[in-house]
Amino acid sequence: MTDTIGTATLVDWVTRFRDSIAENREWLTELDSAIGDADHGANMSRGMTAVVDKLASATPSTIDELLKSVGMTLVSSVGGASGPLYGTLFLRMGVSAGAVAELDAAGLAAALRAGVDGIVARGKAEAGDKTLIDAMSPAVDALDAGVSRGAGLADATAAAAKAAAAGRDSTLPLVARKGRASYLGERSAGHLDPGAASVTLLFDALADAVAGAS
Amino acid sequence: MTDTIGTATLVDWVTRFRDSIAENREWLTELDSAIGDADHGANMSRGMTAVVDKLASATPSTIDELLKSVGMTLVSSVGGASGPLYGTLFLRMGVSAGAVAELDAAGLAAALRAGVDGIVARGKAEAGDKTLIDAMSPAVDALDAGVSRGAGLADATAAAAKAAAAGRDSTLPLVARKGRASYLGERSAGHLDPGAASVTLLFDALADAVAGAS
Amino acid sequence: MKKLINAPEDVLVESLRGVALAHPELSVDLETHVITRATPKAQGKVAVVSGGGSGHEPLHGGFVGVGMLDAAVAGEIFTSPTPDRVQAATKAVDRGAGVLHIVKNYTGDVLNFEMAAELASMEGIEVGTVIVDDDVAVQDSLYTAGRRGVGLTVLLEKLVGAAAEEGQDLASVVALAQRINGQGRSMGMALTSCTVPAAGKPTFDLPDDQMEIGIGIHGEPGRHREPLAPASEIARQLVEPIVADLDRTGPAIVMVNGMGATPQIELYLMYAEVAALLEKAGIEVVRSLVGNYITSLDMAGCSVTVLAADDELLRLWDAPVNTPGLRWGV
Amino acid sequence: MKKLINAPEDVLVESLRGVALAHPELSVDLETHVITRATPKAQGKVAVVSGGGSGHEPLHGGFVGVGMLDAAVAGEIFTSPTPDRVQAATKAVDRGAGVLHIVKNYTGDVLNFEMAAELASMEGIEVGTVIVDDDVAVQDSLYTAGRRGVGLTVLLEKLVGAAAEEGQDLASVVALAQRINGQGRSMGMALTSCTVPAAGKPTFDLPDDQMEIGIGIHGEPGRHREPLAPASEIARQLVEPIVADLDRTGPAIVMVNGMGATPQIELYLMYAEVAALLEKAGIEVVRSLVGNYITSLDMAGCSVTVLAADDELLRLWDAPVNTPGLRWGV
Ligand SMILES: Nc1ncnc2c1ncn2[C@@H]1O[C@H](COP(=O)(O)OP(=O)(O)O)[C@@H](O)[C@H]1O
Ligand SMILES: Nc1ncnc2c1ncn2[C@@H]1O[C@H](COP(=O)(O)OP(=O)(O)O)[C@@H](O)[C@H]1O
Ligand SMILES: [Mg+2]
Ligand SMILES: [Mg+2]
Ligand SMILES: [Mg+2]
Ligand SMILES: [Mg+2]
Repeated sequence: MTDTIGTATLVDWVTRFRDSIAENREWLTELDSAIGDADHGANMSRGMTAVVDKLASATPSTIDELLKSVGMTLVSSVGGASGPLYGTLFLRMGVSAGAVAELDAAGLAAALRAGVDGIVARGKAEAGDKTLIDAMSPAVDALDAGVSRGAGLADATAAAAKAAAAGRDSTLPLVARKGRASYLGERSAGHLDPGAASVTLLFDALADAVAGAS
Repeated sequence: MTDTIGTATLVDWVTRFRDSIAENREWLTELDSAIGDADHGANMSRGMTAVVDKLASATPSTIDELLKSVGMTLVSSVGGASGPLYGTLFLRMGVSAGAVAELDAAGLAAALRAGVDGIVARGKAEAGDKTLIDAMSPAVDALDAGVSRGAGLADATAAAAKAAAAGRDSTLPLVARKGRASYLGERSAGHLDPGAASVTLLFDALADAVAGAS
Repeated sequence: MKKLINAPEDVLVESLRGVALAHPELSVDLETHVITRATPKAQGKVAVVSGGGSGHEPLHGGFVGVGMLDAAVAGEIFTSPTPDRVQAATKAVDRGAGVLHIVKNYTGDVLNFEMAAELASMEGIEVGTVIVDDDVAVQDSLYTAGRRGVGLTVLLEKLVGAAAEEGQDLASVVALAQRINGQGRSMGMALTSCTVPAAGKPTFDLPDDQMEIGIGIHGEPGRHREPLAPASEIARQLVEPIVADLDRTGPAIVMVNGMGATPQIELYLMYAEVAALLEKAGIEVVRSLVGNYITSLDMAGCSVTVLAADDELLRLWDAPVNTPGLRWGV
Repeated sequence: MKKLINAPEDVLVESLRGVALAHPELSVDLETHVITRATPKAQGKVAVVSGGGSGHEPLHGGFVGVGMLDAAVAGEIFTSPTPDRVQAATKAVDRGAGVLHIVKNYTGDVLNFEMAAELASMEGIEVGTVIVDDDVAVQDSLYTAGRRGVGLTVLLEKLVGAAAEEGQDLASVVALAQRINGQGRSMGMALTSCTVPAAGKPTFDLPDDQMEIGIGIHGEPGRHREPLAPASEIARQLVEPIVADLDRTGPAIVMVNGMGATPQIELYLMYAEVAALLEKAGIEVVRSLVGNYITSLDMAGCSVTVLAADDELLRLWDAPVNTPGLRWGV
């Protein structure tokens, strides 16, 4: 068995992510109620439902088409801040991956790195601004580190998921400087960032999909 | 000491009534909340404050002028249903009493009878409609009865106050047919009528003023 | 009590002060609480006066202006104004052709306007009166106070105001008003009570899972209480009694009115439900109003008003109106 | 949750259906949630498009019509619409002279409109953008998301709409919009939270004796919480930061806006307080709006907006406008 993932695993990933978002919808909404506008659960749920429905009606056969379809669907169904940001993640991943049928660990890491760079280019958030970047960046760093030390996909994505969770938790004490929570000033401290929370679900789903495929 | 009341006792009456309304304002408001619009306390309090202020600035020397001043002040300061009705009571009392300096028990009873008739003419309520008439009529009946049996003013007005309270209590089970409470239909049963409640305060104040003068 | 106020007893006059500042086209008398047009209508035209308790804004003060009211008399909150003030307003706007009093059918309003009309006649002013009683939530009977005047008042003030503006005489204006009252019906409901400032707490308690059907505009409890229901069911409970009592088909002017604390997004949603039900009942909505027109302080809820329309009413409806609360064609 | 709705997920489209039924002068696309004028403006004129999350009605859909917006794009409740829909609206109303996007400064709105503008340029439509950021409750900084766009959006849409209607070109309209944004400021407060239908409960808890100062329009908590205060004190807390930040005297257009559940009687009272404070600060209110213009679902509270005015702005303000939410001179 070669250590790569194909479109089936990617479909499994986004499907698991959809289910996990649905399960954690209330939690995301509550986090967004505390320092935002109480819609992050609804937004992500609407988006991921649309993504999975779209893929069910037409599953692209190459990695880039599939990721771009996910990205476009998110962009055109979510709205809010998370729509363009999550959408950009997948769109850029697709561009990075290219018209291939499979991705190895390095390819996946490169694609996610391109995605995160895309989010930063759009949203201009830096580490410590209390946004989804604070979970996303450490996760992709962990993935890169895994690839560097020659870890397999399963190990590397599990490490990424762990790093995402730690990154999410690191947002707790932060004072937000980007997104809606920034309007709260000091009052934003003491709450987890909702976007960072949904990002952990994204990496958990990735690790689970990879583990399930191997 | 002759058994009559003069303008001083009447001023004492309305002053006591004002104080009693102020003390019981919350109660009247609560009664009116249950089956009306929560303003009977405020209405009567606004009106009686205006009445006493008016009399302080210019105390008429005859009974009829004094009662008409009370009536006019109520009409022009209360509004709502109670304004024209309480106003009519005093206006008609004034007309009945005439330009005298004192009223005996029979004169007072006749004046109040004229007042009640005026209220009925304006408001068209009958006994049992769950309005202030249900306290007012028995009170005036009791006063008449006292006069017939030759009771003194103190006795007769005390009896009137008692009858008013009984009349007020009789409104509890009634289904309202007049006033705002009538919109509630069957739901108006089980509540005291606010107007009947304020009428008991009126007759209590009268009895107290008469007792205080004697 | 959570309100943007200073002292409860100053709410009315302080709010009127704001109206005066915001609307130079109106004259606001802070003593008598009478709002008139800054520029009176031409001599020889019928004047239209309405009024009642405050707390229903924009009714009535927000409807003073060309094509609608000449004066509005603002009583204390939920309390009819006194006769002397109604009389003062009547006298101020009479242009020699008589004055129509538009009175909502509440004992207090009826009695105070009645006394005011007596005072006005004593001064030689001809007064006609229409008592609006459109609320089908209330059982009508010779032996009761009868139906309440609610939403139809808004439509009637607009239509009758237009007739007066175009120069119809007092008898015609009164007849028109009676006709409109005869062919319009309303019904309301509440999701929450309202809080009268002087009372300081909600007029009634309404549990989180309950609503009141057949509510008036003074925070009076409704005809009955029942579990919260979807908008479609609420619409049915409001429209059915209206349709049954109105007993007409054909064109209609329809209002879906907010009670004060209900957002527009909900009112438009209700309007869609109401329009669909009316269509099924053979009533065609040819003109509509959706918004807060006759409110009940901070009550959440809505009311529906249906007025059977004809060419004359539509012409009057479309005539220019220029008031803070209703404005078109100007 | 007490609302006049059916299912939370259907609120937006069911409400839009009501808008469509109530306003034949508008075209409402129930798929894309885009509201346009039924009769487009003349070829060769700049079109004005705005949009954002729903729940702020009448903003933006209620401001579509002659003299104001050409299209409004309604996102889900409190959620910016997606780029494809903004792009669809932009394409639908472009009359060959370019399109102005009026965007309230929220990350979501900015990003989605940015993507939409990219899409539109790819199709050869010239798009200009103004980002409204008038909320002085938020500390501005290069390193943050900056100030929110709130009440000034209403005034800006009116003024810029008038400029586009009279035929100014895109560059002038954009410049005007920037200028207006530079000289207007707002500040809001809440007495209660609001309830997003999909969330089913209030976004934040606010005890009976507390209020939030510096609130936005999405039920975000404000800058700080403090004990309830009289209207005069609330007015001071809203006006002072505006005046300090605006740092101007002279004529101004002023809005006292209700957050959705606050009755008019309170808004006018607040307006009187606000106008008095502004006068003391050397700001003369020459035009005003008092009412619900940019709301936050069923939130109780208000906001104040002050826009320094000059002859050009007053001319544009007084120009005819004919929309469901704002209408005069027509
Ligand atoms: N500039 C930004 N860069 C990166 N992430 C951001 C930025 N602004 C907001 N976010 C993320 O978006 C999340 C909120 O998403 P969501 O609630 O769906 O959108 P909205 O804030 O428009 O309601 C925040 O928790 C944060 O993680
Ligand atoms: N037609 C009537 N005849 C006699 N009394 C009446 C009539 N209608 C109402 N009332 C009395 O008026 C009282 C209400 O007064 P108030 O609350 O001050 O006025 P409103 O009903 O206008 O708010 C009722 O409790 C009732 O006793
Ligand atoms: Mg959010
Ligand atoms: Mg009452
Ligand atoms: Mg009353
Ligand atoms: Mg949002």
